[in-house]
Amino acid sequence: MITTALLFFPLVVGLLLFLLKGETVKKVALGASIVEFLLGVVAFVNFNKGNGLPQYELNIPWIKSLGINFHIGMDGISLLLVGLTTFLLPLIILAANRNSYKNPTNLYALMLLMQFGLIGVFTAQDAFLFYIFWEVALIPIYFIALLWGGEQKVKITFKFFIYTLAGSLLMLVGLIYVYFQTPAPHSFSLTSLYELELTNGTQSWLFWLFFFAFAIKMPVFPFHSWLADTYTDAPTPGTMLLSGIMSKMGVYGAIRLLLPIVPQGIMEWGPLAITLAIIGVLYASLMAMYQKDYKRLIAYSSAAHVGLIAAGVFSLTHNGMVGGVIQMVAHGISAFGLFYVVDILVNRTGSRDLDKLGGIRVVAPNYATAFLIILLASIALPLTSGFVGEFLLMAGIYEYNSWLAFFGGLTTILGAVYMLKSYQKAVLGDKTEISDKFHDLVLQEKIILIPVILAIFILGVYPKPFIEIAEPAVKNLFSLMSITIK
Amino acid sequence: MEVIKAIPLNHYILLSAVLFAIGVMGVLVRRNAIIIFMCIELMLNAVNLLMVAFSAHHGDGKGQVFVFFIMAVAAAEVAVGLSILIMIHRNTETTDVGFLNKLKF
Amino acid sequence: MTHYAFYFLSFLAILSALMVVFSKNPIHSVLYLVLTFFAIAGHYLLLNAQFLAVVHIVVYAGAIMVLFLYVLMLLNLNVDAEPKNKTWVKVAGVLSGGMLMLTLIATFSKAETQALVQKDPSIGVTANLGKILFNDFALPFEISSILLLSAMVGAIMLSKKEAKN
Amino acid sequence: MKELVWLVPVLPLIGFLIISLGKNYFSKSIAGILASVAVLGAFVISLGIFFEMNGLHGKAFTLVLFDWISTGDFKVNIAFLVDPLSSIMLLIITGIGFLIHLYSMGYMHDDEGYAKFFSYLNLFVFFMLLLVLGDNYLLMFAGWEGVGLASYLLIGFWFKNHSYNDAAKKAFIVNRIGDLGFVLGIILIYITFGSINYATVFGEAVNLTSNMPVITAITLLLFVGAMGKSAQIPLYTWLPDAMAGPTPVSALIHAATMVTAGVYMIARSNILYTLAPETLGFVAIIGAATAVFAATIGIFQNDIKKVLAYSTVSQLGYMFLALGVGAFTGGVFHLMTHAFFKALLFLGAGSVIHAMGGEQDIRKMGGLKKYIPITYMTFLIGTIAISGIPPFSGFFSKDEILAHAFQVSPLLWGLGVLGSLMTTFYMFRLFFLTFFGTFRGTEEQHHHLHESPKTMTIPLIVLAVLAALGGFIGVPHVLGGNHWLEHFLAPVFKASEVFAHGHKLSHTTEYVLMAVTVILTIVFILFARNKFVSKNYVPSTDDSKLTFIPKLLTNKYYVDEFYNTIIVKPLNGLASFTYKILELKGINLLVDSVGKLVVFTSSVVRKVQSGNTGFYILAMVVSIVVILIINLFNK
Amino acid sequence: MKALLLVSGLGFLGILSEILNFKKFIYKLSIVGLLAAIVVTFLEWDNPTPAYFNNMVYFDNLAISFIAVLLITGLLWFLMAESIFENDGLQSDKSTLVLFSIVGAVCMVAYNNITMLFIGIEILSICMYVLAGSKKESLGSNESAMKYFLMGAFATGFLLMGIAFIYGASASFDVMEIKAYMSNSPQNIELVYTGIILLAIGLAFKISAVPFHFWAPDVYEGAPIQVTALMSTIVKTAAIAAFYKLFTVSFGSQEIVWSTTLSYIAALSVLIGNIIAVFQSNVKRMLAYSGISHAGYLLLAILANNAAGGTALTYYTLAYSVATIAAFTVVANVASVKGSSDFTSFEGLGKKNKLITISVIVSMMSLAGIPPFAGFFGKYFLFTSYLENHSINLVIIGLIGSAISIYYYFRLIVNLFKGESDEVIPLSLTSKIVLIIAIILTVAMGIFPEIMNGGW
Repeated sequence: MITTALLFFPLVVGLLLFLLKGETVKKVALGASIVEFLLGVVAFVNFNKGNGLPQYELNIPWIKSLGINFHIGMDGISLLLVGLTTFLLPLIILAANRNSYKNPTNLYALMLLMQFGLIGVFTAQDAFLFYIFWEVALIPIYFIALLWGGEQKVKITFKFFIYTLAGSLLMLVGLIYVYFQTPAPHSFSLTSLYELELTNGTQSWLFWLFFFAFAIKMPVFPFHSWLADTYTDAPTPGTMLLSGIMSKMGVYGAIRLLLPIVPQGIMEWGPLAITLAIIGVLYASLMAMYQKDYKRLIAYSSAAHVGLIAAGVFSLTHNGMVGGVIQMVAHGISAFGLFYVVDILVNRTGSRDLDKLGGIRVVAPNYATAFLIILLASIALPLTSGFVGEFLLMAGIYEYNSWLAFFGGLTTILGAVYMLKSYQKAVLGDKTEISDKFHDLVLQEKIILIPVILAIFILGVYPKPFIEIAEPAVKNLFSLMSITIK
Repeated sequence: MEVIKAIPLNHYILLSAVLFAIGVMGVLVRRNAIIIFMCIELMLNAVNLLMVAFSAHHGDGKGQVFVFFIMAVAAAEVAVGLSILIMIHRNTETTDVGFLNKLKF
Repeated sequence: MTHYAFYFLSFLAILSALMVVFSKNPIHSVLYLVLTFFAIAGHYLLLNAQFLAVVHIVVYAGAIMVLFLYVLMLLNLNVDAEPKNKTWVKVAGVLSGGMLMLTLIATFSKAETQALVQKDPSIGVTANLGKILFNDFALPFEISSILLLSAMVGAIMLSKKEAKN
Repeated sequence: MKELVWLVPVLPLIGFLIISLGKNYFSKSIAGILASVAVLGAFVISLGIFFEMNGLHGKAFTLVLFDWISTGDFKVNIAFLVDPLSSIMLLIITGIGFLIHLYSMGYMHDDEGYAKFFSYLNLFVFFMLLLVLGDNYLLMFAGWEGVGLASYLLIGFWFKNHSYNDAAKKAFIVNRIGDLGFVLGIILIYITFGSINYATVFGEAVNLTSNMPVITAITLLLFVGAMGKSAQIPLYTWLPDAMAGPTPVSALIHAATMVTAGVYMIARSNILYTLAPETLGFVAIIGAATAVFAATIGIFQNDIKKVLAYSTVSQLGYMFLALGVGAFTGGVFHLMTHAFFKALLFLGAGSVIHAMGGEQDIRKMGGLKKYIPITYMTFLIGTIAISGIPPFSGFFSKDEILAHAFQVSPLLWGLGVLGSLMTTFYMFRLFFLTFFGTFRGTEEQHHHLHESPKTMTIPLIVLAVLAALGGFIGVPHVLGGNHWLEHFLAPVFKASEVFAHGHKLSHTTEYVLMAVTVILTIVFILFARNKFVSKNYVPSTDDSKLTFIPKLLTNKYYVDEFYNTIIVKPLNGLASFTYKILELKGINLLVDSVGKLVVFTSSVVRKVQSGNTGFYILAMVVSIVVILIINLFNK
Repeated sequence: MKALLLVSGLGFLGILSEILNFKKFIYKLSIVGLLAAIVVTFLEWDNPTPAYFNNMVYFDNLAISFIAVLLITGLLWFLMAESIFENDGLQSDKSTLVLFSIVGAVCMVAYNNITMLFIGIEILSICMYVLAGSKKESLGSNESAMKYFLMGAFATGFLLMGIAFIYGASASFDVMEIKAYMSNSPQNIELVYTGIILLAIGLAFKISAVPFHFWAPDVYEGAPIQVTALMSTIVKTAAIAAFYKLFTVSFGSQEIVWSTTLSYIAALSVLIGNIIAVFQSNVKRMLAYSGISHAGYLLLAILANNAAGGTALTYYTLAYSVATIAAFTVVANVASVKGSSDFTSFEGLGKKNKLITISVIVSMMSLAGIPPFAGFFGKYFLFTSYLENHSINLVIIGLIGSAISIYYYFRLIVNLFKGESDEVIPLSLTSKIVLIIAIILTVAMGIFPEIMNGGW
């Protein structure tokens, strides 16, 4: 029941928003997202932590003739990501408030629709439904990036859309194939797909069909070329949605579909996948080092982090998986935070160019502090949100292969290099012309940043509740995989 | 008329095939729309002949009835085709098919 | 005798068909086409389709070809004013037409070697045809009216001169 | 009292939170007092714990607060371990920390970031306490990185100056390099032992045999972490730069406490290291090399803080030498005495700088003895202590190290002595150049010269006392002492005793060694006095006149430049290559060209649609023929 | 059956209106009549005696669904095409022709005898030839009519040749009898083979599948926009329905004969249609090429050779028709203001024209096959029906085509948001109705894809 409410509430409000005009839109959108967050909290509180199976289920037939059900529900992993979505959206909406976007009605409506799609992806328990939501989530973000993007928006969003869609089409092929492998009457329900016993050869190529879709979405090297442009060019709310939540869809998809359906394929190709992920981590880190555009820098750093998550998940170790799930949440929060502080920067100074910024801490100490905290979370300082997940990920990867862990770990060094360098260039230093335009955080910005910072520390110091939620689901996942691994 | 026995059905098929192919050839080599129409008529007639031959072969009247419909269609087509031709001629003073190449790519 | 008739008519049909294609003057083409139609009508007669043969002459030679002639006259196309196709187009046309012919011939050369036997010589009789047409094929017959009607409406619509305003 | 151990880190944390969140709401002097009181409170509790621990004869005590990260078989608590080692570390951190807080109240009095400074100091103390109190490696690592952060913040305290920021950044990044090793080491411990709790790990380690590759790997990885944090070759370069921070910071973080975290960590993991003699050898070599190497650089430095910084690196090298030769107690002992005298020296240097109005170049000082007598006296004590003249504290600790080194290898001992002599030389060079001779600064500075306020001198005096007398807690048996410290720490190092082998030195040898060292030291002091006081030599400010070796040393062996050439520049080049060539010209182009290919194909293929009906029909006929032919053959 | 009669009657009324001078009402009359026909059609659902006139026509549920699709499309078309029934002496002619073409289409859908199929095709074709040329003074329209006619008639020749061969082999025109003949290992194998192939070619021409597609882009571009809309919806729906019935019912047992050929035709259609569409600058022409690619997708249903293919086809044709009509409605309205249907005409319209924007987004996404719009499910059903007993290769080509198609469909969407323009395109009431209905249908079909899956 609560899943249904969580799923459809943003849709309904989002559609209603199209009918509204003016200032009320912002208030309604914000109110709705807060209500949604409270729903998320309710789901969180009532969740049965001992159980790794989906809870709060709704299962009604949808397309009977093809064995497709409207089946939604949440296990621990879903719940955490849904929680992340509901947590971030009010903040994103609030963050968007300050910028005066033209046609705000549409923007807010699209954001809520985006939330609908994302929650759909995270709660779908039917593979077909999953695919539908997977695409549905793509549409609003495409339009957000297209309508409110920067100068190159048309080209960039186009590439983004086609690239990700091409990937998901491959996933569709894979899904249809496995659908036909289920015993008649065929079914798309995840449970029946999990029970499949596919031959090794089949799993071997099926792996790629799924992997491409998820690899592009995450993105994993070398499928990342859409990322930086899109992140940079999209309006900040869009970028936040993309990096904060949407980049998790790929990993989530891998966890939900790839691992349990083609475990043997992972056995075969996992080494390659994990190597690609690690290469991507280093590659993105290196590129981030070179960037002068702050948004682009964060975009690449985000890719590096997600790459590490992917590597952890593909390591098929308990720690890697749990770490991946926790890190998804943590990275979502810190990525949002980073893009937000940069947005403040751009908003006040009109520039994202690191060479032109500087001296901001002189006039805005609170801002600088908040920035630093979020930045530290992003480079995984212990006791902040980034550390718990990253350590578990590293542990998982190490269990898989120590060299990969070493190379993946280099990102913690490189991350510190580019993050601190950029922080120094943008925020530290003596007063400049740029900093004269700057003033310290205002109330609204504080309202956004305080929850983020609190979340960073809660996740860093007391991640137990979150781990407890994720763990049974992860265990369940492994048990599913061992059923299928012969 | 027992004598007709001597002619294999095959020959009818080949005859219509040849006539049909000649019609096709005509459509291909000529540029005058009217001649092309005529060649198409020729193709239809090849079909008619084949139909009648099969009809006779099967001892079944349906084939011949079908030929009636083909004739009706042919008549209708010719009427429409020629009126299109007239319309075009009125606008362009030509019946050259090669002239009609403004819509392309 | 019919034997010879068949081959003669076939020869005539093919020859005049070729002349339709290769005559330079459209009028000549029309006349050769009429000749072809007569040859085909002869075949119909050989196949015991007398009624059809008559209708064929009436419709094709009588109506359709007259219409062609009429349009030729109307548009004053009786002279050879057709622009020549490029040679390669002609060659290509002839070649592909020939290929089509060869393919069909190759397909059927071994197909039905048995002789054509008229199981029921009376099917071509008007009465029999009428029975089939108005029993089994009543609906197509009626629907044909729509075909002709729409052709009529269309022909009128296209060829009528607009009142210039 | 020990149940209150949680208060020890929490008090500074509270101090940090109150000051950082509320600094706009109360006057800045309150911030200083609050911070100092927080650390004082921690110190008082630490004292209580220490005495309790002393009474318990080393029985360890663990206070579990809550689950931190626990998933699957990986379980880590936020839990504090109180044992002799940590209790003594607590004392050093909170005690010296408090003195430095006190000192800072004077030193930083006029700084606009006064409150901020104290909040950072408190934050540092919190993390440092976390580091030593954690009952597992991960919590140690949390503190480890936390102190790195505090160090970053404090080095870059004057953030308007970009060279300071660079130094801060450098410190953090170099530390991160070490930290990667540390993290991997922790993970390997977890994989090997199934836990990263000290109790479990050490408990199981006792049953292992020596020389297992995995243990060697673990210890090496951990040592990489120590290299970074404790500024050993090759990761020492950040520490001299870290002097950019305010002087109390240098005293607290970059001399007394944080940089010794590596020593603490190895001492804590002594059992693992004992099991890996190869690593120990490596640690000893690195330590000795660092000790000598840094000392050579120290001889030619003219910045008062830089000299002390290199001396710190060098002294840290001693500590690692100690650990490497298995003298864990000696390492900790030296850690402690070094904390006293180096803090003293730094604070003294701070006092000098304070007096000189910010001037740090010793070539522009001279003759300060009469202007700032307290500083002079205390600085003298510190200098003597570091030089290892008995009975000052440095003598005992250094002697213990050298004795153990000799046990393992006379060569190591030789290196140790060489370093020690150089230390003596440059410390007295510093001392003489600063306090003797004539004043070489500007007139304005001359007018300004004044002794520091009480808040600054009291810590100096206290530390001077400690530096002078601190060595008596570890008087060796050979000198008739009973080495209280060794007994106190014995429970921590007990397990590794089992594996320690090697013969005890005879008393005669020890006496000889001591005598040789002390005599040589005094010779060097006299040499320095001769050169800098009698001959009044002042190093030239013109670097171009230097001959090869002094030039090399003045420029710190060009190590920074070397790293710049072989690491920083190639890395930046690689980044630029990755982005400009691989990404933009490679992957991006590849992906885009798929799209372009489609568009291009489209532009070509569409030409087929020529608009010519004849061609269309021809194409159709050809297609039909092809289809028919294919079917003809397919039948 | 009643719908067939009703629409024929409406057509006659059209002619009468010319004579009896009630031209003004014929437009509204046609709409009401079509509505009635839709109702009547649905009343015939689950017809216990589907065969009429000695098995000439057969109104089973599949046929009825297709007729419903045709009539709904026709109705929407009438609403969108209001402008061509204004200020023109030809409105009765046009309405007659359109209604008759629907009659032809219905014959093509409901035939049970190849005669009916042939006549239906011809009625539809002849009406289309004329309608394509109905903008008499426009050279484009002339050229379009001429090309369509020439090639259409030419293709009819092949179609007839095919029919003749099939008749020659089976001695029957009845779909069921041919089926019976085909399933009992037919003699005269050459006749059967060639007949089937030629029929396939003739019908492939009608649905404009590659390589028999050449007429489509030129004709679509030259014809009046409204007529293009009609051609790309009704003609395609009727032809593919006829194609499906003939090949799965009559020739279903001879799959081996036609499956390879049709597979290649389908694959080529998808690829070439999509690829050429990428480079188009005119929206009409782009939609023509997109129509070619959709012909390729539609062929999958025939290749599936099962009942699910039929179901999928009804769904797909409705989804496709509705989206296409919506697209053409927008194109027609924009072109009437801007004077051209080039992509550039659409620039900047996204700002002030909400309905147009939403329609374009929804229809293009539906055509591109992006969930949750109807087009996605259409494709999905086609693919699954095909995959039930075939390998995945063709589906992969289809998906590649889909990916390419996004490029040009989205180009239109993107164009709406390019540049700054405050221009407002006025929409007539009927256009608005069409667009709203189309949007609702497209979304509703996506959310409830089962609505088309009544059991038959």
